[in-house]
Amino acid sequence: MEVLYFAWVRERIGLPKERVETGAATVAELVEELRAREDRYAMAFSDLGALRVAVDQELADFDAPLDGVREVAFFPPMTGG
Amino acid sequence: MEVLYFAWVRERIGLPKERVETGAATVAELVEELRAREDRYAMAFSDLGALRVAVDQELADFDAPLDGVREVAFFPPMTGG
Amino acid sequence: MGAPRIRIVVQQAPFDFGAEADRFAAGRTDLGAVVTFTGVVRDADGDLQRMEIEHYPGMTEKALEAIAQEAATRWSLGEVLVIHRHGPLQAGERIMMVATAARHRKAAFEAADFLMDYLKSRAPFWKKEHGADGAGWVAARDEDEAALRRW
Amino acid sequence: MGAPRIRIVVQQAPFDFGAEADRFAAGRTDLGAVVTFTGVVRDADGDLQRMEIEHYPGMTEKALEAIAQEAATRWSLGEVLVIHRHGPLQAGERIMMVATAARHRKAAFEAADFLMDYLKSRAPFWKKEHGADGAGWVAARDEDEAALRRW
Repeated sequence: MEVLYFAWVRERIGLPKERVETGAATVAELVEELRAREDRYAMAFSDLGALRVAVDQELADFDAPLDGVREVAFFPPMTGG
Repeated sequence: MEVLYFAWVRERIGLPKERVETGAATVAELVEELRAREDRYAMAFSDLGALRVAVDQELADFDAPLDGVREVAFFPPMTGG
Repeated sequence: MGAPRIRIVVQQAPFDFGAEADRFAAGRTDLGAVVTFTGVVRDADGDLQRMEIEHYPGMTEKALEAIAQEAATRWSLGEVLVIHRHGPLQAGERIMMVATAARHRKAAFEAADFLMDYLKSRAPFWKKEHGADGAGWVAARDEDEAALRRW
Repeated sequence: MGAPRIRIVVQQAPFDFGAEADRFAAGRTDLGAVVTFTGVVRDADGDLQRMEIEHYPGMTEKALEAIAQEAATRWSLGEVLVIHRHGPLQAGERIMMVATAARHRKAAFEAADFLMDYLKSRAPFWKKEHGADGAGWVAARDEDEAALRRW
Protein backbone atom coordinates (compact mmCIF):
# COMPACT_ATOMS: atom_id res chain seq x y z
CA MET A 1 0.00 0.00 0.00
CA GLU A 2 1.20 3.54 -0.76
CA VAL A 3 1.08 5.89 2.22
CA LEU A 4 1.30 9.61 1.43
CA TYR A 5 1.97 12.56 3.73
CA PHE A 6 1.24 16.21 3.04
CA ALA A 7 2.05 19.60 4.55
CA TRP A 8 3.41 19.44 8.13
CA VAL A 9 2.71 15.70 8.35
CA ARG A 10 5.16 15.25 5.46
CA GLU A 11 7.66 17.57 7.13
CA ARG A 12 7.50 15.78 10.49
CA ILE A 13 7.84 12.33 8.98
CA GLY A 14 10.45 13.54 6.53
CA LEU A 15 9.13 12.01 3.34
CA PRO A 16 6.22 12.55 0.95
CA LYS A 17 5.32 8.90 0.48
CA GLU A 18 6.41 5.37 1.19
CA ARG A 19 5.39 1.81 0.49
CA VAL A 20 4.02 0.11 3.62
CA GLU A 21 3.40 -3.60 4.02
CA THR A 22 0.64 -3.94 6.57
CA GLY A 23 -2.06 -6.27 7.78
CA ALA A 24 -3.97 -3.40 9.39
CA ALA A 25 -7.71 -3.78 8.92
CA THR A 26 -8.52 -0.07 9.38
CA VAL A 27 -6.86 3.33 9.06
CA ALA A 28 -6.71 3.53 12.85
CA GLU A 29 -4.76 0.26 13.01
CA LEU A 30 -2.37 1.53 10.34
CA VAL A 31 -1.83 4.68 12.40
CA GLU A 32 -0.97 2.51 15.46
CA GLU A 33 1.61 0.60 13.42
CA LEU A 34 3.17 3.78 12.08
CA ARG A 35 3.23 5.44 15.50
CA ALA A 36 5.15 2.49 16.92
CA ARG A 37 7.92 2.85 14.31
CA GLU A 38 9.86 5.93 15.35
CA ASP A 39 9.52 9.21 17.23
CA ARG A 40 8.95 11.23 14.05
CA TYR A 41 5.88 9.08 13.29
CA ALA A 42 4.70 9.27 16.90
CA MET A 43 5.00 13.07 16.67
CA ALA A 44 3.20 13.33 13.36
CA PHE A 45 0.32 11.21 14.64
CA SER A 46 0.20 12.54 18.21
CA ASP A 47 -3.13 14.36 17.74
CA LEU A 48 -5.52 12.62 15.38
CA GLY A 49 -8.02 15.46 15.82
CA ALA A 50 -5.58 17.66 13.88
CA LEU A 51 -5.34 15.14 11.04
CA ARG A 52 -7.44 14.18 8.06
CA VAL A 53 -7.19 10.99 6.04
CA ALA A 54 -8.00 10.07 2.46
CA VAL A 55 -8.41 6.46 1.33
CA ASP A 56 -7.85 5.91 -2.39
CA GLN A 57 -8.10 9.68 -2.85
CA GLU A 58 -11.44 10.10 -1.08
CA LEU A 59 -11.82 11.72 2.35
CA ALA A 60 -12.49 9.01 4.94
CA ASP A 61 -12.75 8.37 8.68
CA PHE A 62 -10.10 6.75 10.82
CA ASP A 63 -12.25 3.64 11.17
CA ALA A 64 -12.40 3.16 7.37
CA PRO A 65 -11.46 -0.42 6.30
CA LEU A 66 -8.27 -0.95 4.31
CA ASP A 67 -9.29 -4.11 2.47
CA GLY A 68 -8.32 -3.73 -1.19
CA VAL A 69 -7.06 -0.18 -0.64
CA ARG A 70 -4.07 0.97 -2.69
CA GLU A 71 -3.40 4.43 -1.30
CA VAL A 72 -3.83 6.13 2.08
CA ALA A 73 -2.92 9.79 2.68
CA PHE A 74 -2.53 11.74 5.92
CA PHE A 75 -2.61 15.51 6.11
CA PRO A 76 -3.79 18.47 8.20
CA PRO A 77 -7.18 20.16 7.54
CA MET A 78 -7.14 21.58 4.04
CA THR A 79 -6.73 25.26 3.28
CA GLY A 80 -7.70 25.71 -0.34
CA GLY A 81 -9.22 28.71 -2.02
CA MET B 1 -40.42 72.90 -12.71
CA GLU B 2 -39.20 70.18 -15.07
CA VAL B 3 -41.36 67.05 -15.08
CA LEU B 4 -39.83 63.91 -16.58
CA TYR B 5 -41.46 60.66 -17.66
CA PHE B 6 -39.75 57.31 -18.26
CA ALA B 7 -40.61 53.92 -19.77
CA TRP B 8 -44.37 53.33 -20.24
CA VAL B 9 -45.24 56.54 -18.39
CA ARG B 10 -43.32 58.41 -21.09
CA GLU B 11 -45.01 56.38 -23.82
CA ARG B 12 -48.52 56.97 -22.45
CA ILE B 13 -48.03 60.69 -22.01
CA GLY B 14 -46.17 60.94 -25.30
CA LEU B 15 -43.23 63.01 -24.24
CA PRO B 16 -40.07 62.54 -22.17
CA LYS B 17 -40.22 65.83 -20.30
CA GLU B 18 -42.00 69.12 -20.06
CA ARG B 19 -41.90 72.39 -18.14
CA VAL B 20 -44.85 72.66 -15.73
CA GLU B 21 -45.92 75.80 -13.90
CA THR B 22 -47.62 74.68 -10.73
CA GLY B 23 -48.56 75.79 -7.27
CA ALA B 24 -48.83 72.20 -6.06
CA ALA B 25 -47.46 71.78 -2.56
CA THR B 26 -46.79 68.05 -2.87
CA VAL B 27 -46.15 65.42 -5.53
CA ALA B 28 -49.68 64.11 -4.97
CA GLU B 29 -51.13 67.57 -5.72
CA LEU B 30 -49.01 67.79 -8.87
CA VAL B 31 -50.35 64.38 -9.95
CA GLU B 32 -53.93 65.64 -9.46
CA GLU B 33 -53.20 68.66 -11.67
CA LEU B 34 -51.64 66.49 -14.39
CA ARG B 35 -54.48 63.94 -14.26
CA ALA B 36 -57.01 66.71 -14.86
CA ARG B 37 -55.27 67.84 -18.04
CA GLU B 38 -56.03 65.13 -20.59
CA ASP B 39 -56.91 61.47 -20.91
CA ARG B 40 -53.34 60.42 -21.66
CA TYR B 41 -52.27 61.90 -18.29
CA ALA B 42 -55.25 60.35 -16.53
CA MET B 43 -54.26 56.99 -18.03
CA ALA B 44 -50.61 57.32 -17.10
CA PHE B 45 -51.49 58.22 -13.51
CA SER B 46 -54.45 55.87 -13.09
CA ASP B 47 -52.67 53.52 -10.65
CA LEU B 48 -50.20 55.27 -8.35
CA GLY B 49 -49.26 51.91 -6.86
CA ALA B 50 -47.63 51.06 -10.18
CA LEU B 51 -45.63 54.30 -10.20
CA ARG B 52 -42.49 55.58 -8.55
CA VAL B 53 -41.43 59.19 -8.18
CA ALA B 54 -38.09 60.95 -7.88
CA VAL B 55 -37.79 64.50 -6.59
CA ASP B 56 -34.61 66.27 -7.68
CA GLN B 57 -33.22 62.88 -8.72
CA GLU B 58 -33.84 61.16 -5.38
CA LEU B 59 -36.55 58.54 -4.85
CA ALA B 60 -39.42 60.08 -2.87
CA ASP B 61 -42.97 59.47 -1.68
CA PHE B 62 -46.08 60.96 -3.22
CA ASP B 63 -46.53 63.19 -0.19
CA ALA B 64 -43.07 64.74 -0.67
CA PRO B 65 -43.18 68.59 -0.64
CA LEU B 66 -42.34 70.47 -3.83
CA ASP B 67 -41.09 73.69 -2.28
CA GLY B 68 -37.86 74.68 -4.05
CA VAL B 69 -37.87 71.56 -6.19
CA ARG B 70 -36.52 71.85 -9.75
CA GLU B 71 -37.19 68.39 -11.15
CA VAL B 72 -39.82 65.68 -10.61
CA ALA B 73 -39.79 62.36 -12.46
CA PHE B 74 -42.46 59.66 -12.78
CA PHE B 75 -41.71 56.09 -13.84
CA PRO B 76 -42.63 52.45 -13.23
CA PRO B 77 -40.70 50.28 -10.75
CA MET B 78 -37.11 50.05 -11.89
CA THR B 79 -35.64 46.98 -13.58
CA GLY B 80 -31.88 47.45 -13.52
CA GLY B 81 -29.20 44.81 -13.37
CA MET C 1 -9.23 49.66 5.50
CA GLY C 2 -10.39 53.23 4.93
CA ALA C 3 -12.61 54.45 2.13
CA PRO C 4 -12.68 52.12 -0.87
CA ARG C 5 -11.89 53.16 -4.38
CA ILE C 6 -15.30 53.39 -6.09
CA ARG C 7 -15.73 53.56 -9.86
CA ILE C 8 -19.13 54.02 -11.54
CA VAL C 9 -19.59 53.86 -15.31
CA VAL C 10 -22.87 54.41 -17.20
CA GLN C 11 -22.55 54.14 -20.95
CA GLN C 12 -24.25 52.97 -24.11
CA ALA C 13 -21.13 51.32 -25.57
CA PRO C 14 -20.17 47.72 -24.75
CA PHE C 15 -17.59 47.32 -22.00
CA ASP C 16 -14.63 44.96 -22.07
CA PHE C 17 -15.49 42.55 -19.26
CA GLY C 18 -12.22 40.65 -19.49
CA ALA C 19 -10.12 43.79 -19.29
CA GLU C 20 -12.24 45.26 -16.48
CA ALA C 21 -12.07 42.02 -14.48
CA ASP C 22 -8.34 41.77 -15.09
CA ARG C 23 -7.47 45.23 -13.84
CA PHE C 24 -9.96 45.37 -10.96
CA ALA C 25 -7.98 45.42 -7.70
CA ALA C 26 -5.00 44.05 -9.66
CA GLY C 27 -1.82 43.76 -7.67
CA ARG C 28 -3.43 44.76 -4.35
CA THR C 29 -1.78 42.71 -1.62
CA ASP C 30 -4.29 43.65 1.09
CA LEU C 31 -7.37 42.23 -0.67
CA GLY C 32 -7.68 38.44 -0.72
CA ALA C 33 -11.11 38.16 -2.32
CA VAL C 34 -12.65 39.53 -5.51
CA VAL C 35 -16.23 38.85 -6.65
CA THR C 36 -17.74 39.89 -9.96
CA PHE C 37 -21.32 39.66 -11.13
CA THR C 38 -22.26 40.09 -14.78
CA GLY C 39 -25.78 40.44 -16.12
CA VAL C 40 -26.42 39.17 -19.65
CA VAL C 41 -29.38 39.72 -22.01
CA ARG C 42 -31.35 36.47 -21.96
CA ASP C 43 -33.50 35.20 -24.77
CA ALA C 44 -35.50 32.49 -23.00
CA ASP C 45 -37.93 31.87 -25.86
CA GLY C 46 -35.58 32.43 -28.77
CA ASP C 47 -37.54 35.33 -30.22
CA LEU C 48 -35.87 38.40 -28.76
CA GLN C 49 -34.97 40.86 -31.49
CA ARG C 50 -33.40 43.34 -29.11
CA MET C 51 -33.59 44.81 -25.62
CA GLU C 52 -33.75 48.57 -25.10
CA ILE C 53 -32.57 49.93 -21.77
CA GLU C 54 -33.81 53.38 -20.82
CA HIS C 55 -32.32 55.28 -17.92
CA TYR C 56 -32.47 58.61 -16.13
CA PRO C 57 -29.27 60.49 -16.94
CA GLY C 58 -28.03 62.31 -13.88
CA MET C 59 -30.02 60.32 -11.37
CA THR C 60 -28.56 57.02 -12.58
CA GLU C 61 -25.00 57.95 -11.71
CA LYS C 62 -26.08 59.38 -8.33
CA ALA C 63 -28.10 56.28 -7.48
CA LEU C 64 -25.25 53.92 -8.39
CA GLU C 65 -22.80 56.01 -6.40
CA ALA C 66 -25.16 55.99 -3.40
CA ILE C 67 -25.62 52.21 -3.64
CA ALA C 68 -21.85 51.68 -3.79
CA GLN C 69 -21.29 54.04 -0.84
CA GLU C 70 -23.93 52.17 1.15
CA ALA C 71 -22.15 48.87 0.45
CA ALA C 72 -18.88 50.45 1.59
CA THR C 73 -20.56 51.49 4.85
CA ARG C 74 -21.82 47.98 5.56
CA TRP C 75 -18.72 45.97 4.55
CA SER C 76 -15.02 46.66 4.67
CA LEU C 77 -14.22 46.92 0.97
CA GLY C 78 -11.05 47.87 -0.86
CA GLU C 79 -12.53 48.50 -4.30
CA VAL C 80 -15.99 48.67 -5.86
CA LEU C 81 -16.84 48.85 -9.56
CA VAL C 82 -20.26 49.24 -11.19
CA ILE C 83 -20.69 49.40 -14.97
CA HIS C 84 -24.19 49.60 -16.49
CA ARG C 85 -25.12 49.99 -20.13
CA HIS C 86 -28.19 51.61 -21.67
CA GLY C 87 -29.60 51.74 -25.19
CA PRO C 88 -30.13 48.79 -27.54
CA LEU C 89 -28.64 45.38 -26.71
CA GLN C 90 -28.75 41.97 -28.35
CA ALA C 91 -29.29 38.58 -26.68
CA GLY C 92 -26.06 37.32 -25.12
CA GLU C 93 -24.63 40.83 -24.66
CA ARG C 94 -23.41 41.91 -21.23
CA ILE C 95 -25.71 44.51 -19.69
CA MET C 96 -23.77 45.35 -16.58
CA MET C 97 -21.22 44.22 -14.04
CA VAL C 98 -20.37 44.83 -10.43
CA ALA C 99 -17.10 43.92 -8.76
CA THR C 100 -16.11 43.98 -5.11
CA ALA C 101 -12.73 43.41 -3.48
CA ALA C 102 -12.29 42.76 0.23
CA ARG C 103 -9.90 41.13 2.67
CA HIS C 104 -12.04 38.02 2.98
CA ARG C 105 -14.55 36.27 0.78
CA LYS C 106 -17.64 36.74 2.93
CA ALA C 107 -17.56 40.53 2.63
CA ALA C 108 -16.84 40.42 -1.10
CA PHE C 109 -19.72 37.98 -1.75
CA GLU C 110 -22.25 39.75 0.45
CA ALA C 111 -21.42 43.21 -0.88
CA ALA C 112 -21.77 42.06 -4.51
CA ASP C 113 -25.08 40.35 -3.71
CA PHE C 114 -26.30 43.51 -1.92
CA LEU C 115 -25.23 45.76 -4.80
CA MET C 116 -27.21 43.61 -7.23
CA ASP C 117 -30.33 43.62 -5.06
CA TYR C 118 -30.24 47.41 -4.79
CA LEU C 119 -29.31 47.98 -8.38
CA LYS C 120 -32.26 45.83 -9.55
CA SER C 121 -34.88 47.89 -7.72
CA ARG C 122 -33.31 51.25 -6.87
CA ALA C 123 -31.30 52.33 -9.90
CA PRO C 124 -33.38 54.11 -12.58
CA PHE C 125 -33.17 51.64 -15.46
CA TRP C 126 -36.08 50.19 -17.41
CA LYS C 127 -35.87 47.32 -19.86
CA LYS C 128 -38.04 46.88 -22.92
CA GLU C 129 -37.99 43.64 -24.89
CA HIS C 130 -38.65 43.74 -28.62
CA GLY C 131 -39.72 40.36 -30.02
CA ALA C 132 -41.44 38.87 -33.02
CA ASP C 133 -44.86 39.50 -31.42
CA GLY C 134 -44.21 43.10 -30.42
CA ALA C 135 -42.57 44.93 -27.57
CA GLY C 136 -43.14 45.03 -23.83
CA TRP C 137 -41.63 46.56 -20.72
CA VAL C 138 -40.04 44.06 -18.35
CA ALA C 139 -42.09 44.07 -15.14
CA ALA C 140 -40.41 44.43 -11.77
CA ARG C 141 -40.67 41.20 -9.81
CA ASP C 142 -42.08 41.09 -6.29
CA GLU C 143 -39.16 38.89 -5.29
CA ASP C 144 -36.71 41.63 -6.29
CA GLU C 145 -38.43 44.05 -3.92
CA ALA C 146 -38.55 41.33 -1.25
CA ALA C 147 -34.82 40.67 -1.71
CA LEU C 148 -34.08 44.19 -0.42
CA ARG C 149 -35.51 43.30 2.96
CA ARG C 150 -32.68 40.84 3.56
CA TRP C 151 -30.24 43.66 4.17
CA MET D 1 -31.17 23.16 -18.38
CA GLY D 2 -29.46 19.76 -18.48
CA ALA D 3 -25.94 18.98 -17.34
CA PRO D 4 -23.69 22.03 -17.13
CA ARG D 5 -20.39 22.34 -18.90
CA ILE D 6 -17.79 21.86 -16.15
CA ARG D 7 -14.12 22.74 -16.53
CA ILE D 8 -11.52 22.04 -13.84
CA VAL D 9 -7.92 23.23 -14.12
CA VAL D 10 -5.12 22.53 -11.61
CA GLN D 11 -1.79 24.02 -12.57
CA GLN D 12 1.35 25.67 -11.27
CA ALA D 13 1.46 28.38 -13.95
CA PRO D 14 -0.43 31.66 -13.58
CA PHE D 15 -3.82 31.80 -15.31
CA ASP D 16 -5.15 34.70 -17.35
CA PHE D 17 -8.09 35.84 -15.25
CA GLY D 18 -9.25 38.46 -17.75
CA ALA D 19 -9.27 35.99 -20.64
CA GLU D 20 -10.95 33.27 -18.57
CA ALA D 21 -13.62 35.68 -17.32
CA ASP D 22 -14.17 37.00 -20.84
CA ARG D 23 -14.74 33.63 -22.47
CA PHE D 24 -16.69 32.01 -19.62
CA ALA D 25 -20.26 31.44 -20.82
CA ALA D 26 -19.60 34.00 -23.56
CA GLY D 27 -22.42 34.41 -26.05
CA ARG D 28 -24.81 32.10 -24.18
CA THR D 29 -28.30 33.55 -24.54
CA ASP D 30 -29.90 31.25 -21.94
CA LEU D 31 -27.74 32.36 -19.00
CA GLY D 32 -28.51 35.79 -17.55
CA ALA D 33 -26.13 35.73 -14.59
CA VAL D 34 -22.40 35.08 -14.22
CA VAL D 35 -20.52 35.20 -10.91
CA THR D 36 -16.76 34.90 -10.49
CA PHE D 37 -14.73 34.62 -7.32
CA THR D 38 -10.98 35.12 -7.31
CA GLY D 39 -8.66 34.40 -4.39
CA VAL D 40 -5.50 36.49 -4.12
CA VAL D 41 -2.35 36.01 -2.00
CA ARG D 42 -2.65 38.53 0.84
CA ASP D 43 0.25 40.05 2.67
CA ALA D 44 -1.48 41.52 5.69
CA ASP D 45 1.71 42.41 7.58
CA GLY D 46 3.88 43.35 4.63
CA ASP D 47 6.47 40.68 5.31
CA LEU D 48 5.39 37.80 3.09
CA GLN D 49 8.27 36.59 0.95
CA ARG D 50 6.22 33.93 -0.79
CA MET D 51 3.39 31.46 -0.36
CA GLU D 52 3.84 27.78 -1.25
CA ILE D 53 0.74 25.79 -2.11
CA GLU D 54 1.04 22.03 -1.80
CA HIS D 55 -1.62 19.74 -3.20
CA TYR D 56 -2.42 16.07 -3.70
CA PRO D 57 -2.13 15.34 -7.44
CA GLY D 58 -4.88 13.02 -8.56
CA MET D 59 -7.14 13.60 -5.57
CA THR D 60 -7.21 17.36 -6.18
CA GLU D 61 -8.78 17.07 -9.60
CA LYS D 62 -11.28 14.47 -8.37
CA ALA D 63 -12.25 16.58 -5.36
CA LEU D 64 -12.76 19.71 -7.48
CA GLU D 65 -14.79 17.74 -10.02
CA ALA D 66 -16.94 16.29 -7.21
CA ILE D 67 -17.49 19.74 -5.68
CA ALA D 68 -18.53 21.17 -9.06
CA GLN D 69 -20.86 18.22 -9.71
CA GLU D 70 -22.43 18.68 -6.28
CA ALA D 71 -23.07 22.37 -7.07
CA ALA D 72 -24.65 21.33 -10.38
CA THR D 73 -26.96 18.99 -8.48
CA ARG D 74 -28.12 21.70 -6.10
CA TRP D 75 -28.53 24.58 -8.54
CA SER D 76 -29.52 24.80 -12.19
CA LEU D 77 -26.21 25.90 -13.74
CA GLY D 78 -25.18 26.32 -17.34
CA GLU D 79 -21.41 26.46 -16.85
CA VAL D 80 -18.95 25.95 -14.00
CA LEU D 81 -15.24 26.72 -14.00
CA VAL D 82 -12.67 26.07 -11.26
CA ILE D 83 -9.01 26.98 -11.66
CA HIS D 84 -6.58 26.45 -8.78
CA ARG D 85 -2.83 26.98 -8.75
CA HIS D 86 -0.17 25.26 -6.68
CA GLY D 87 3.54 25.87 -6.11
CA PRO D 88 5.18 29.20 -5.19
CA LEU D 89 3.17 32.42 -5.37
CA GLN D 90 3.90 36.05 -4.55
CA ALA D 91 1.70 38.52 -2.67
CA GLY D 92 -0.95 39.97 -4.99
CA GLU D 93 -0.95 36.93 -7.29
CA ARG D 94 -4.21 35.18 -8.07
CA ILE D 95 -4.38 31.75 -6.43
CA MET D 96 -7.62 30.48 -7.87
CA MET D 97 -10.94 31.37 -9.41
CA VAL D 98 -14.40 29.87 -9.66
CA ALA D 99 -17.09 30.98 -12.08
CA THR D 100 -20.75 30.02 -12.30
CA ALA D 101 -23.34 30.86 -14.93
CA ALA D 102 -27.09 30.43 -14.41
CA ARG D 103 -30.40 31.74 -15.65
CA HIS D 104 -30.85 34.01 -12.64
CA ARG D 105 -28.52 35.69 -10.21
CA LYS D 106 -29.55 33.87 -7.05
CA ALA D 107 -28.38 30.48 -8.35
CA ALA D 108 -25.13 31.90 -9.72
CA PHE D 109 -24.31 33.66 -6.43
CA GLU D 110 -25.25 30.75 -4.18
CA ALA D 111 -23.40 28.18 -6.28
CA ALA D 112 -20.20 30.27 -6.32
CA ASP D 113 -20.44 30.80 -2.55
CA PHE D 114 -21.00 27.07 -2.04
CA LEU D 115 -18.08 26.13 -4.30
CA MET D 116 -15.80 28.39 -2.28
CA ASP D 117 -16.94 26.97 1.05
CA TYR D 118 -16.30 23.42 -0.13
CA LEU D 119 -13.08 24.23 -1.89
CA LYS D 120 -11.70 25.87 1.28
CA SER D 121 -12.17 22.79 3.46
CA ARG D 122 -12.59 19.80 1.15
CA ALA D 123 -10.08 20.22 -1.66
CA PRO D 124 -6.58 18.93 -0.81
CA PHE D 125 -4.53 22.13 -0.83
CA TRP D 126 -2.27 23.38 1.95
CA LYS D 127 -0.75 26.84 2.14
CA LYS D 128 2.61 27.68 3.67
CA GLU D 129 3.64 31.27 4.22
CA HIS D 130 7.32 32.18 4.07
CA GLY D 131 8.10 35.46 5.82
CA ALA D 132 11.02 37.37 7.28
CA ASP D 133 10.64 35.49 10.58
CA GLY D 134 10.39 32.01 9.08
CA ALA D 135 7.73 29.83 7.56
CA GLY D 136 4.42 28.46 8.80
CA TRP D 137 1.47 26.45 7.56
CA VAL D 138 -1.77 28.40 7.32
CA ALA D 139 -4.18 26.91 9.86
CA ALA D 140 -7.70 25.95 8.85
CA ARG D 141 -10.23 28.26 10.47
CA ASP D 142 -13.12 26.95 12.53
CA GLU D 143 -15.41 29.36 10.67
CA ASP D 144 -14.50 27.69 7.36
CA GLU D 145 -15.65 24.34 8.70
CA ALA D 146 -18.75 26.00 10.17
CA ALA D 147 -19.51 27.62 6.80
CA LEU D 148 -20.08 24.17 5.29
CA ARG D 149 -23.03 23.61 7.57
CA ARG D 150 -24.97 26.37 5.79
CA TRP D 151 -25.53 24.14 2.78
